[in-house]
Amino acid sequence: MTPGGYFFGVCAVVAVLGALATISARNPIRGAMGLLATIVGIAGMYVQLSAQFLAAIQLIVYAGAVVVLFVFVIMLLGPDAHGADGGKRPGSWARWIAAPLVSVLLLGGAVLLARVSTPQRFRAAPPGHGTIEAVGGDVFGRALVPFELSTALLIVAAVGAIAIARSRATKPSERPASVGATRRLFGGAIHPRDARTVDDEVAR
Amino acid sequence: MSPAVRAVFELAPYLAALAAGALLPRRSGWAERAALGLTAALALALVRGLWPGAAPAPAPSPALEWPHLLNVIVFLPLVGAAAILFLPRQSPTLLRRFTLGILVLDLVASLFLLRASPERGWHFQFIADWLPSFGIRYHVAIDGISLWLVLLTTFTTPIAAFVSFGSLKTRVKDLCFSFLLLQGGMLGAFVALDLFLFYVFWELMLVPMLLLIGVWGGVERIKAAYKFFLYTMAGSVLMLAAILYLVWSHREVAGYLTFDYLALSRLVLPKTAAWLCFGAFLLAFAIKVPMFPLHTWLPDAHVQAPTGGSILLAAVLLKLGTYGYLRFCMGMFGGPAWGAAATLASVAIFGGILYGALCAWKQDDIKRLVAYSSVAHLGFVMLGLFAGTRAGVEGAILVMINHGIATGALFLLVGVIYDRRHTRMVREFGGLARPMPIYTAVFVLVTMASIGVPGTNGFVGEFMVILGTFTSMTLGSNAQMQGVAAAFGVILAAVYMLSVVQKVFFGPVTNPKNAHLPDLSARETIALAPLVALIFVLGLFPRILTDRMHDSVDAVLERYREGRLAHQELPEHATTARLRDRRGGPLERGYPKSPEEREAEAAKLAAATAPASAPAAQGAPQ
Amino acid sequence: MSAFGHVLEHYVLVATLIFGIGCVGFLVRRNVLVQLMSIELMLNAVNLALVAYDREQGAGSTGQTFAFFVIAVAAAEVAVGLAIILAFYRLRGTVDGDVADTLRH
Amino acid sequence: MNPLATVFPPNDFALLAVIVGLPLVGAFVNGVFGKRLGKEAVTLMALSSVGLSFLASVATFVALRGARAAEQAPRFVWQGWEWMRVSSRLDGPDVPIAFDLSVDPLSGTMILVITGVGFLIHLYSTKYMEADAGYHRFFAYLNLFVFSMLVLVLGDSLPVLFVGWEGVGLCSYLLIGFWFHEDANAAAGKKAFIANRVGDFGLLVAMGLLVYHCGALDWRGIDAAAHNLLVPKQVWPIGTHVPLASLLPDSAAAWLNAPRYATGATMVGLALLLGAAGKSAQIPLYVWLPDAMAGPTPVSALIHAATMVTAGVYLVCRLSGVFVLTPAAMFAVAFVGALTALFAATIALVQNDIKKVLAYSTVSQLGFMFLGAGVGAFSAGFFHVLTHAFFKACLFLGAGSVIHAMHARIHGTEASQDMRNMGGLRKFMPVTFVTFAAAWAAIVGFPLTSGFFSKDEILFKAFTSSPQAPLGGSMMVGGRSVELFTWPEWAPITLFVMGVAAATMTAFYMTRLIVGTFLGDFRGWTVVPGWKAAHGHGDDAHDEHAHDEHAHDEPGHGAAGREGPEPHESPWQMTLPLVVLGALAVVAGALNAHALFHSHLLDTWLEPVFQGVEKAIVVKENSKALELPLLVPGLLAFAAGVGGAWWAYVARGGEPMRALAERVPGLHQLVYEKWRIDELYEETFLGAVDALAEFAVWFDKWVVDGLLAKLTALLVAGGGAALRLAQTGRTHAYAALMVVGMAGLGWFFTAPHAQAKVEANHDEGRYVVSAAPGLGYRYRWATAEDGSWASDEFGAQAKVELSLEVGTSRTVKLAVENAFGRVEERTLLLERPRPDRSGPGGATTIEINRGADGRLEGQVAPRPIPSGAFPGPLGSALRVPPSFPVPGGGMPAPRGAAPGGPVPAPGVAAPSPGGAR
Repeated sequence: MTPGGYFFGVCAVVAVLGALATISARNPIRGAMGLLATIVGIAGMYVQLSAQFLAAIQLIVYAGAVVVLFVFVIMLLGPDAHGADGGKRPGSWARWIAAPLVSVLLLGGAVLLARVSTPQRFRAAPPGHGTIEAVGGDVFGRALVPFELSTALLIVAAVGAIAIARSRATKPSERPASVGATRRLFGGAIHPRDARTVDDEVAR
Repeated sequence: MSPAVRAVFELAPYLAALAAGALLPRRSGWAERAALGLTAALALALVRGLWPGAAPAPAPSPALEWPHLLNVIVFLPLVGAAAILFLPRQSPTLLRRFTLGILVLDLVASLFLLRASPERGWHFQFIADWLPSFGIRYHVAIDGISLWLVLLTTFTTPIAAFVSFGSLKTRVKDLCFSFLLLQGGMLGAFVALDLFLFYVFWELMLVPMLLLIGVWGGVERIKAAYKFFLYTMAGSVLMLAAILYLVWSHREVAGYLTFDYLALSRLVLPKTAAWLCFGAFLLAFAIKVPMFPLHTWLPDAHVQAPTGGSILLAAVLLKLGTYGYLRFCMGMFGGPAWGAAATLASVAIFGGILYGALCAWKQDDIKRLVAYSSVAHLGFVMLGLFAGTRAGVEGAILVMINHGIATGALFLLVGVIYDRRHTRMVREFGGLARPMPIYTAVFVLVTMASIGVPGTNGFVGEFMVILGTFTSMTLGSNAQMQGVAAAFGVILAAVYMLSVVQKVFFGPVTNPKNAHLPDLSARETIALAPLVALIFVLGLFPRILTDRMHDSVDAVLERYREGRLAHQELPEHATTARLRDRRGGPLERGYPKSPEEREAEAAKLAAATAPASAPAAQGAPQ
Repeated sequence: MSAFGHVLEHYVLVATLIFGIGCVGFLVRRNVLVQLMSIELMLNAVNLALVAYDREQGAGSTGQTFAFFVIAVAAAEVAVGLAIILAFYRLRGTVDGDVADTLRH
Repeated sequence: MNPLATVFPPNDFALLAVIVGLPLVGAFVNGVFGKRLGKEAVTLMALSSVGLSFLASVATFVALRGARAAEQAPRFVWQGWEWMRVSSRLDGPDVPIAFDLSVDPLSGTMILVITGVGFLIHLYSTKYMEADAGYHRFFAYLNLFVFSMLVLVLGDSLPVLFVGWEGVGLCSYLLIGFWFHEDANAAAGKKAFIANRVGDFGLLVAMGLLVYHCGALDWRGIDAAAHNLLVPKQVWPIGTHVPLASLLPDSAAAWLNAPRYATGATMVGLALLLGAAGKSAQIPLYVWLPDAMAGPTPVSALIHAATMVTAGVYLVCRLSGVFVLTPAAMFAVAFVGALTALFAATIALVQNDIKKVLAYSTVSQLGFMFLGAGVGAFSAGFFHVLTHAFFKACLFLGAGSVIHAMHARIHGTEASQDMRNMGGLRKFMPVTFVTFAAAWAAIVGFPLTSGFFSKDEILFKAFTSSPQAPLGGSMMVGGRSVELFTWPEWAPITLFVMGVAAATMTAFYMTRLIVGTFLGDFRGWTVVPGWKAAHGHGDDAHDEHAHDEHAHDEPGHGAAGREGPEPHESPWQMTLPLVVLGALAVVAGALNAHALFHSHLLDTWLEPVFQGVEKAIVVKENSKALELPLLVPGLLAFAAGVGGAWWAYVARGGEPMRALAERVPGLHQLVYEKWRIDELYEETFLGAVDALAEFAVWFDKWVVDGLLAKLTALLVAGGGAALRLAQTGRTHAYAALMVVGMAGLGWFFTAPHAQAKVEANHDEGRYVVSAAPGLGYRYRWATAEDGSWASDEFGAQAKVELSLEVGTSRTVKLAVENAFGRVEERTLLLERPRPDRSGPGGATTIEINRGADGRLEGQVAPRPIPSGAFPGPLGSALRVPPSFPVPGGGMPAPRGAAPGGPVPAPGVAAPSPGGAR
């Protein structure tokens, strides 16, 4: 086994265990920590796949910002603010059908992959593949437009987050009363001006 | 004789008609007298103009027929409908005058259609590409048959509108809009020769009718409007599926997409496909006719519809079903139509004529009674079409037009007493002959037309249909039996009409409210006069209609026979559709060009005009 | 198994596994926060697959650019998601996903 | 040449249009402008129009005699306009139906009667209806009636006759229901119209059959094509056999299933009989005539005595050419006539209302006419029509003047017509009495009067002549001889006996009538000479309001209470017609007095109309000798009837009849209530139709509407409710559903799909079959002759090529295995058709034309169409192969060369063998 293999093994195990922890943890904080483990594991694999720039980005943006934000919100809501997960609720049938189905689906995909492709080693990566120059050139070269758009997206997301978090709840009763379409189409004089001209004999 | 004397001699009949019309109404009011006199003179002019024997109709070569006339007739009301939306809602009189103006203009324009020569072929034909990628073209034309149905529409709608303006006072703008849109939709459906265009107009008609019934109707108007809409929609959706299959098969066989009736009617589908498509078309038209099992929407729609809506629904909308069967079912599916003719004729007789009459007899609402009588009359029409003889088909078309006039007049008359008493229950009336003598006279006269007393127009059509059934080969061995059963319908017609006439008009005045009902008003008399005049004119001189119909009916019957032969010739297990040979001649004028032909033509055109620098003129209709 | 770690299929296999776990997590857990995290898991799994195939292709790094944008979008998505969860928590007092069924009426 | 012929040439005899036009103009003017013109103008208009029409008829009659004398065909025709065209059998030539009028000796006499008697009755009505508010309306209807009757008689074809036929029905509807404020009158009108309409149904069927068999509807055309009415057609059993016949004993079943044949002529004859019975009130459809007495009396006189009711006999005489071809129909006509004569006479014996007695007498006399026509003595039947018109009109008008007089004090319509309120009127109304007595003499058959001769003629002919089967009674039909109906021997004698019995009863009830009305003492009210209508009644203005029922108006004991003026004699306008008709009633016998004076005026006059018919009637050998002896039974009938009645009512004052009534009250009541035939009809026919209508309405509301509208609405609502359960509102549930969907999709991808394309080049016979690629697919082919697999495990070969000889075919098998190891197989049939030049059916239109580049092109390769087995939208039933076999098939490719189309279109499934045609 080559040293790369070992490294890949470790990262893979960390990532998978982290993912399992994320979804099975009772306490959301532990879930966030599981997420962090997965992200770090995947960052490791990036390095293995000679995608150094991405590994850095992954660690900085994902691990640094996203997981932190999660922890921040979890602490804001109080660590034990989990819903009553236990109780039987109508509609829970969906879960116990969907989950096995998903796993079967992915298993099928994996089997298909295994049967169809003939695995062979990576070829030698061209020099500078995955470095900041390559990816940067690509981002600011061909993918300039998506880049600008993503900046706009980020700004909108920020403003959106603020707007949602701050606004007061609207009471349901204020909703404008909607006149039934049938009543309006076939009902009496729909137009105020129309009522004025003639006696509204039909409007029963 | 000096020219002056000859002029006087020439004008004498019109002056006499004018005087008779003017003298007729007893009450004063010179406006009514003038109007009635004018109608009488106009009616006489129409009859003399159309008189078959008189001047031999000049056979205008196609060049003389202004190709855009049909576009004017169809799109004038549609454009008018659009224009109505911009007129102010508060001045109903302006709206009414504008609508009536457009409708009368349309009537005058449609009178020019009479210049078409009576021999077979498509007249006033106009073709323009609409969606070339799908082979859909704006292809309109008329022949002997659709000419009269267009005239029936343009003749009846102004009357219906004129009467409705008298009684419906709310939402006048929407009323005008609906009338104009309905007129445009109906005319378009009658003249369309491209199946897609036919389908568009077929659906367009439903919307204004839905409004007419839904907005100004009776108490349960919304339920009746929905029922009417859904019934027709269910049928037409099936028809659309059949159209698409036809177009697809045609493309498979001929290689190019076209929705044109001329091309698709050459298609001979394999056995099961032909029967299924025929079934789909038949269902769509049977709902519209309405034929026996699918007729229950008609009484509800009529009972809830306002007078104007009822007149149009009875006079024109039902005829689309029968016209559709004649043009599309018999035109495109000769084989299945021939095969199903005997059974369908029995359904038309026992389900339509006899069943309709029996139901009509027991109704206590006059409008429901007239609605069931429409089912009976249209049973005759369908019987005429199934009989497949020339007399049968011509009789069917005559019954279509005469039913339009007689039942239109009946609904108008029922509207008269509805406006006075706001009820249609027969038991509410009794002994109306005393307070309203003129109204009684007109009602009895129209009843005689509806029953089919010879001398009125009702008789001519039914007589030809019954004789057509007797000598029909399509109905095979039981033609005589069906002829006898159809003739029996004549008795039931007398039974239900006379029983309602007696309950409403004769006998002592039972209900005090009926004692002092005012007789016919000026508006109602003017609306009724042309219909009553036509009852007698068409009753005694049906040749006005049939002369221009002979050739076109022959053409349809020939195509029907060819379709049958081709269908029977097709080997049993054949799974491929085939195209019949093209016959050429006037009936194929305006046949859709396949793309190669079009390219070849464009190439030739370009070659011809290459030296001249002027841009290639847009070709005459492809 | 000398090529362990240097073969494309292994990476894709791991990515599938993580994606599966994320998907099951989203469907099974009722806690909205955990659902959001599961979505993050799925996104990361996709990124991994992208990068793995990019490595396989060798020339050009479109895969990685794509992954880069995915991360950017994921960040925006988390921000808005958490804001929604905050508002939802204030409105309903819980983070249980099943309470939010006003869509039904 | 007489002057008329010059003015009106025979083939364009416009005088007929004048005869018909005048009453129409009169009707229109009176109807529309009557109210404003006032009574005098209306009277003038009505009388002048019918009078001038009468003069024109006389002129026509003279012209006819002139033509007859000058050996020309006595037939004038006036061509109106072409009405419509009807198609004949087997898409034969069109049958034109035109509004043509024609007159010949038969209709010539009829128009004389119609306009003559019509004029007299118009004159009579001017006085009778004087006090009526609807005066102008009455004369409008009367004129319209005369117009319709003239059209009926003068029509040159059956449809024109039908116009008159229904026109007359319409006018009788309007006239019977003239006083429509009474519900009974309107109901009687409706009943008359519907009964006539049942008859019209018969006529319509007859016209249909005539068009089918003879392909013509005008008299000449029918006579010319009458021979093909003799084709017998199996009428019974309708289907192949009578259902449930097997339950009966086999002899009955055999009899039931035995095929029975009827000739076209019989069917037309029976339909015409139904029509005639409807109009002339014979057995099945006579019920409307007695109720029609609700109309004014002149109406009854004109319509229900003289003209309309004889239309049926006119129709039978006019179509005698058709009737003689079918002894069965003639037998029916004769027997219906005889039965009606007898049956109606029995009812007339006990009626008290004088108009009802006369009504049933009319039905009975019509029975005699039908009897005459039925046995083939058409001219005798027609002779009775003439004489009956005169004496029955006179009787009705006499009754009218009596009723008019009774209205002085008794206003109830029933009471004023009841015999028990009359009696002894001969003293007060001498003229009416004398004319009534003249008509009475004629109807009872007083020797030398017109009734005596005409009735006797019919009885004589009934005994001696009977129609004989045209083709000897049997015909070959499909190799089997079929016997047709022939007259039984017992027929003549029974008809004769029934006739004599009816004649006796006629004599009896007519004498009862005249005695009850005119002889004895007056029972109406105590006559006070110079009685002034002091209290309240005023002069009995005869408008319809004053029909209030006075307690003492009941019949029988009228005399006790009231006094009243002397019943006055009617004014001259009413008595003049009575005198004329009375005279005619007596004198008319001279026209055809066979027995005593051997004058055959009418026979010779009608000879051209019926000469074709004589030879079909067989006459007993010794008929010449029997002429005088057969007079005796007629005389005996007259004597017995009159003597009996005289004895019963005058000598014994009606005592024996009352005693008889007490002895059999049930029978008396039954006969008095017209054998309760109306109730029978009510229960059977009308009841059945009514029940059917009720069922139809229920069926329509609940079953048809129920199924189509309500049920579908229910289904849709139920479906909606069920689906609503799935909407839980929680995102999890939706996500779960989405996953289930994806799983389904996944399953689809795990299954392999063996699709294949064939590029067929029929000319060189090269076929390339290529399989559709798929993820991880591996293929296995079997192209060998014996169908064995080329290799036993799956390889990567996706395309295979083979070549075929002309006319041979090969099945190719393809198996596909995908990544999950699942396998799907597919077989394809490749066939190379023989290049087929002939192409069955129409030759393929292959135009040889010079293409753009000058090359000669015979055929055009069809456009390349994207192929691939297309499952077709409607499943396998409609599986249409994606492409079309290469030329040689019958597809007439659109004209014009397809410049350089690529490789001819590939095809998958084999084209149908032997070219696509």
